[in-house]
Amino acid sequence: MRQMAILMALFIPLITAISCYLIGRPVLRNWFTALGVLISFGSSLTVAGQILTGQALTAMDGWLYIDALSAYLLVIIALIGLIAALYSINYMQHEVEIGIIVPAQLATYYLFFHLFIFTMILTVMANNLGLLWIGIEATTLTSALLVGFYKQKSSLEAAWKYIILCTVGIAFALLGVILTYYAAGQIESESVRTLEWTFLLANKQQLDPQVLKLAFIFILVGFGTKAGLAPLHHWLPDAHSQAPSPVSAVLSGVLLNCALYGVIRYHLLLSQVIGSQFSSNLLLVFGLVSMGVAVPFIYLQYDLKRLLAYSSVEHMGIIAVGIGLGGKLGLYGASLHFLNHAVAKSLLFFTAGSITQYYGTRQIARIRGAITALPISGVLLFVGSLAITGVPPFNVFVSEFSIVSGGFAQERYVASGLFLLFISLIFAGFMYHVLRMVLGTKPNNLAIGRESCLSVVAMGIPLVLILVLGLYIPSILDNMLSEVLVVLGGVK
Amino acid sequence: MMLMGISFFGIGAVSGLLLGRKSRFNKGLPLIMAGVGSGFFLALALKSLLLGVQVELLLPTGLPFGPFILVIDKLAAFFILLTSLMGLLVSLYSWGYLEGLREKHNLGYVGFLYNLFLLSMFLVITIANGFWFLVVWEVMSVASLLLVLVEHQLKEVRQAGFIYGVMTHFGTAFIIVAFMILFIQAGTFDFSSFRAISQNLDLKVAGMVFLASTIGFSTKAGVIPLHVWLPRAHPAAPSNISALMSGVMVKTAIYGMLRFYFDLLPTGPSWWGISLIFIGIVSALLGVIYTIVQRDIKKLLAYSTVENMGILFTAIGLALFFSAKGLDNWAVFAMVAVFYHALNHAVFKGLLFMGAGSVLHVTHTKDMEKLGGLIHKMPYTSLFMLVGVLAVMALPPLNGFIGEWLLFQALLGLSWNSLGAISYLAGPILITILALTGGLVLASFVRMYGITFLALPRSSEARDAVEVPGTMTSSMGFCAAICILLGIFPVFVVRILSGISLALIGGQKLTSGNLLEQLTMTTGQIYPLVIWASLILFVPVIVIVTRLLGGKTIRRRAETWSCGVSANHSMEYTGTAFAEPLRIIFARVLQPQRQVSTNGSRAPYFSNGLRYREKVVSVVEIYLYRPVMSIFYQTCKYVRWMQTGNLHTYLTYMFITLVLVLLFAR
Amino acid sequence: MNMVLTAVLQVILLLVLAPLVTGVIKKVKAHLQCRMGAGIFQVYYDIGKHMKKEAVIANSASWIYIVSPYLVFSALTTATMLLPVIAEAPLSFTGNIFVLIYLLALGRVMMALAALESGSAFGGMGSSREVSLAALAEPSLILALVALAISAGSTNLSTIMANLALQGIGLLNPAHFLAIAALLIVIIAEVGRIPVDNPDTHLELTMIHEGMLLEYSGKGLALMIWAASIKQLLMLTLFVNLFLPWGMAVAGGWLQVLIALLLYLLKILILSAVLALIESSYAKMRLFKVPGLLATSLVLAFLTILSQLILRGAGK
Amino acid sequence: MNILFSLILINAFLLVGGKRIDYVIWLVAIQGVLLALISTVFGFQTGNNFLYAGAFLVLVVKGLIVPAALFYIVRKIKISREIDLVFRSNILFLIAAGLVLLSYWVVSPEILPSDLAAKIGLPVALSLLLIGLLIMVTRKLALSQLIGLLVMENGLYMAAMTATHGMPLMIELGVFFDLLVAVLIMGLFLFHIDKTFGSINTDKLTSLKG
Repeated sequence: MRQMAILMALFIPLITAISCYLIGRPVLRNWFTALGVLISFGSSLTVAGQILTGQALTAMDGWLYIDALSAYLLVIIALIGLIAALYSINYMQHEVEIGIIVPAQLATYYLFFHLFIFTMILTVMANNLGLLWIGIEATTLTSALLVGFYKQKSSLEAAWKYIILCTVGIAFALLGVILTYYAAGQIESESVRTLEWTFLLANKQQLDPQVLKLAFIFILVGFGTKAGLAPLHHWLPDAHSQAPSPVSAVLSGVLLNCALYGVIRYHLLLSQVIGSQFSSNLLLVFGLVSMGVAVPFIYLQYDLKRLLAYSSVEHMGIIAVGIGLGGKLGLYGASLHFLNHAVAKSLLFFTAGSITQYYGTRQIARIRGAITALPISGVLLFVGSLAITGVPPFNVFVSEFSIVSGGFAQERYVASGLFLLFISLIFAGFMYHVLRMVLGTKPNNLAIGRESCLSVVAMGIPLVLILVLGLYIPSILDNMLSEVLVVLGGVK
Repeated sequence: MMLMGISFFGIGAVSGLLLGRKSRFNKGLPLIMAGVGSGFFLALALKSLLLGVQVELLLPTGLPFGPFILVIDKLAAFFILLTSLMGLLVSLYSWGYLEGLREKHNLGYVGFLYNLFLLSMFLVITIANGFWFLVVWEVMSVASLLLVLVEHQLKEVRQAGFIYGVMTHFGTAFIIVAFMILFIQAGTFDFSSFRAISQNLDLKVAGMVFLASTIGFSTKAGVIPLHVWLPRAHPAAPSNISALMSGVMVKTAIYGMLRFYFDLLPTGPSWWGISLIFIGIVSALLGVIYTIVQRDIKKLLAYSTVENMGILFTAIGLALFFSAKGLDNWAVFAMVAVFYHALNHAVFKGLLFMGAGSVLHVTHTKDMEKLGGLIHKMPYTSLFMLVGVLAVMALPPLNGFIGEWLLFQALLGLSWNSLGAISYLAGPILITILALTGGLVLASFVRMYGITFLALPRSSEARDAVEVPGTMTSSMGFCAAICILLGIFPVFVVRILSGISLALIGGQKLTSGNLLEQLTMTTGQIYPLVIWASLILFVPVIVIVTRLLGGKTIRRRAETWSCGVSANHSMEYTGTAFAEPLRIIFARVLQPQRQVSTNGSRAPYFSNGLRYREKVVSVVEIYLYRPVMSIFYQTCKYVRWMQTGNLHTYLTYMFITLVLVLLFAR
Repeated sequence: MNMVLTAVLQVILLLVLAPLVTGVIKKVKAHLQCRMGAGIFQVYYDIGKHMKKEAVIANSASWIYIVSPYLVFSALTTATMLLPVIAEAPLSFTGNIFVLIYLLALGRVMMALAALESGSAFGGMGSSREVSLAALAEPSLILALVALAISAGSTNLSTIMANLALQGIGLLNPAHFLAIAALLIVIIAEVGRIPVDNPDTHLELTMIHEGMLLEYSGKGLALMIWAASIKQLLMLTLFVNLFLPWGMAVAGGWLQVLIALLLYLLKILILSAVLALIESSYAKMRLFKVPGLLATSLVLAFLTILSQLILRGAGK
Repeated sequence: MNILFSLILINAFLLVGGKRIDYVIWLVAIQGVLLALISTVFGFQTGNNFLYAGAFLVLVVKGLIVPAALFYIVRKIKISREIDLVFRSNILFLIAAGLVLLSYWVVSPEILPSDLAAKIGLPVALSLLLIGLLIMVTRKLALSQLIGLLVMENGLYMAAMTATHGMPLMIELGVFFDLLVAVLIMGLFLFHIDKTFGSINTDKLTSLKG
């Protein structure tokens, strides 16, 4: 049964992808898409439910290993995948209608979309660090094709930068993996098992600390590039702004989480071996730098989707800071922030998608009076940006507050102070742009538009989560988080 | 009971959202709910003030920062009283006022925000947990921000909203820091735990908390130099909201400060009080100086709010100073002044904003140069406005005077208690500055009232003005009545207030009832009732006397003699002209820049038209905010250059990063 | 009993006497300028004449215009009741220096509003200048009085004066003279006399107080003139009782009261002569020079407090 | 053994300075062959049979397929013979030398656990990696960035081989497959870029800023 759920959670997207590619009729394809994401979401929920009992699961004779952290991310991926798929049905249909793409391309779109989801799920489920690496590399390849989907100059450029930078990064990461293997080289075992997370944890005291340190550095730089930690983030705004909006949502909602997940795994391993001091500080520094770097780009931004992309850079930084600070509150905040950021950011990308599609431009300067032109999206864009900038009573505030209090509790005053400063500055920048876009009078040539019902549903789900999680954490999620904390820091 | 009140607001908010733009009840239902909710809270406040019971409510949440706990102690009760009072009156007022917004705006949405705003203010005052305080605090800010943005089609409104949002957010950041420092010490975010450790808190730490909280709350209170948002945002909002923002919302900042200084923190060193007094006195003076030159009535009122906040800060600082020096009964005295003035300001500033709103409602302009002669068209509004104006001028026998008087007496305490030469001199100096402030308030409000309501109308809108509906006038009437009552019977009020202050300051137990008598017997008395009596009684006496001396009075209406030509509004003294002497006297502060250009004239004295433009600049903005902003902007531009768009550069960054990290690690 | 009687009596006395003082000042001025001048009762005649005349009211004027003379008058009367003239004041228990000053302010506000009613430029100019200068005069007045209040340990006028009266000859210290100088300047500004304002002119460039009365006629004008003279006498009384308090009837007894009364009249006479002297020996200042003058008095008042501090230090 | 290492380093240096594109591709092919040789020798030394398979794979993929593919691309999109270096080559040589030193410093033998092959091999591998990155940084043509990437991968393979005597085959295959796909996808994009931009000079790909 458990195995079943796990395998379904993993392979349903793959099957959906292939079937979507093979099916010709658009309507049927849409149904398949919806069905597939729903099933995989359900199965991932069941998997998570089994995790709540406390012990980790393994499947496919140890290739897959699912503890609370992976299950948590798995749920997030499935959730975002679900709403993104729902959103893209109407969105891509509309793209066809306004003649940006030809109907034939839809098939490839859904193929890569579901493949993308599949690779991410593989990443978080992988037990073998090598497999983890492969998964992340695979996400790059599949998503690169989605980034370059429109085949315009800008999108090709973005895709090229994306693939080059991430592949280089991933190459470093591979060196990291190799070094890890090398560090474990002294341990007698059949070599396939050697890179397995469980195995490494089991006999951590035999790992060579110095080499592992080196390995972590390469992993950090490598996966960090993928996670968009500054100053390795430069592919991110391009890719996120050029991809179709649902894909952008998935990219910054969960892909970055997956990459960061890789870093975190190694961070945990290293802290098991040589204590968390070294890697925590590195994460903290990278996180703060990312937050700081995001500020000016958010201020002087001209492109709506790039704005959101930079805010993703900031939020990856926030999570990194949370992990780096450690402590109960810090880790709690970080792990909660995975979810919060994913939800809020996907909502934002959906609204941004509708608005850009409706206005026919991504230029902030050309978008005015969205609240009158496109009421639902306009309001949600405003709400979403309030949420993402950490304004109560929305969910992001909770996690950010938790991280800050963690920082103070650790007496990292400078870090916490910078954290607060950056957040406030970014709030100011966001307000500056969003107020101008949402409010005011709409351009005369635009009628008052309406979103299609599926898109509204896709926006509604994250909206509800944003509002609820801001004021109340349901007990089931609370248990989940406490399990995650056990994995992350051993604090109960 | 509290839950009932909250739920009423909730219903109001939701119903507002559901009814939306179209429904006929989208105005009424939310307002009724808000009114009822405020009523509930009013009852709670009175219950806790008069019967002295402490009300509590606790709601569970899954968050790790402690429960959502509401407590009404004496301090909270006072501010609830103030809020709920204005909540009721403004809800009544809004009934008429919102009609004017019906065709342009979505009243359901406004109603939703209105309920949310009021509720969040009540929660801010009652909440007893740091985290949840911040949550509801920000909800309050956001709700008010959205209300400010209701008329977002106007550019200056959007700008005001932006500045308000940013400023208040930075303020909140500081409040977060304050709570964080306490959290480190206490381990939880509950006020009770803060209270538990407050006495053995290290004074350095306490000082940090003091600084952080002061900066945070000053931003909301809008004292100089953190006031820049206030004169923009308050006028931008619909007038009923301006009344709430200026009358009540700024008071939540005062509440927060009192909560921190006298409840969560130990008795601090004297520099706390001194710094507050300094900020306060500066913003009182500068604030009023800016009121003098405003043409926009609501902007004038907003600046007067800055001034009154300054006075409140001074009083709080005084209380802090006294309690730092161990003079507890004097501290109580100063606290009474704080509470009294807070109450007064809430009432009369609410009244004034409602009046300005009524004028706006019928004439659709806030520019006093386009108004005038309204006293004939809107008798009730102008009567109540007159009361409000006299109250804000702190003239006897209205409530404003009592507060001012208490403050003066308390300030003299600086000299009467031998606290050393500096404070001996400080007392009179502060009193003088306050007196100057008072004089300027007098000038600027004579100008406001005279130009707006008296003489000839200066525009067709003013000429065709009509009286506003009864809901609006009646609520203004209530406010005016409260002003008068607070002016006549201060002793009773002061008893309650000194009770609160005692609960806050504690110290040596003197029975609250005769406290004021104790102090005033020795230091100066006042029986407003008698003054009222003589003021009122003398009028008929004088009438009779004059009648006896001069026989029956004959009055004849005639046109004002204006050198032969028929008098018209272009001959009136304008508001700008009225402010001219003071503008020149305070040129150093206001830095007026004037351009006078005559057109169509050969000789300078025979021009057939004269254009006079004059603008004053805000010194703070030019010398403090502009440079900071520009520096920040430049840095942003510089950093932005990093994203060259060239792949090689990015690879190089990766390269460098890797090398650096390797060096760091090795 | 007789205390109360004298109290009431002194109020009436003050009200009745007020125009006379104006007349006296006018007369002395006339003599100083080698003119015959009108009789000292001229002001009474004027008031009486105006009382009988019909009132012409501008079309734009409203009830404020009609009511304000009465309000101004009653405010001033109330103020006089707070002020010990020759003995304890009837309402001395109700009020202190702040009440007194703010009552005067109330009168001023009503007058300024009424002046704006007519819609003519003169009224506006008058009230604008009035409130602007008053805004600057008020601080000096308060500071001067506070200086005394501090040393008296109370803000009640009667307490202050009693305290001063008891000090007897010890009053003659630098602080006291500084305070005198300060208050003199303020009083000149308050009663609107040269060099601050010129009570005799109707030239729009110079007038302040007169500008506000320009549109008044009939009873209103009469009351306003009367009120003005009352205010003037009030100020002078304040001055003399604060700075030459000797001989005030602290305790009752007809004889004492009589002496006090005579002394009081004498002091007032001298003081009004002094005012006349100042008025005829100075020219009116430019409007924007006045703040400087008031600032001077402010500084003087502050020096008073400083020297009090020093003296207290010496005393200890 | 050491000879092969030094040869591969020299080859890498030539790559760094290499001007004409086809010449560079030849060098890549040679590097692949060298890598294959190393891995056979290594397998001979350690008697690890995986390594022969690895060697074969390398020979086929990196010695034949990839260069062929590159040549195909070059022929398909007629790359002008323009020099795509951003610096003069002698400067590049200096930098490359610096990188080699750096890598010897980073993974200097004394910090590594006792394993001769690794002690010699890892620095070389790391320097190959860095040099590959250097090539990517200092060349304009998108194609030569692909080449740089290939060099990096060779470095990785060497690291894997010397440090760990060949990774687990499963992983190995996965990695190979991934990299192959990566190269193919990049080639795909190269075509599209050439089609839309009329050149594969990456200096044209600078429209996305800020």
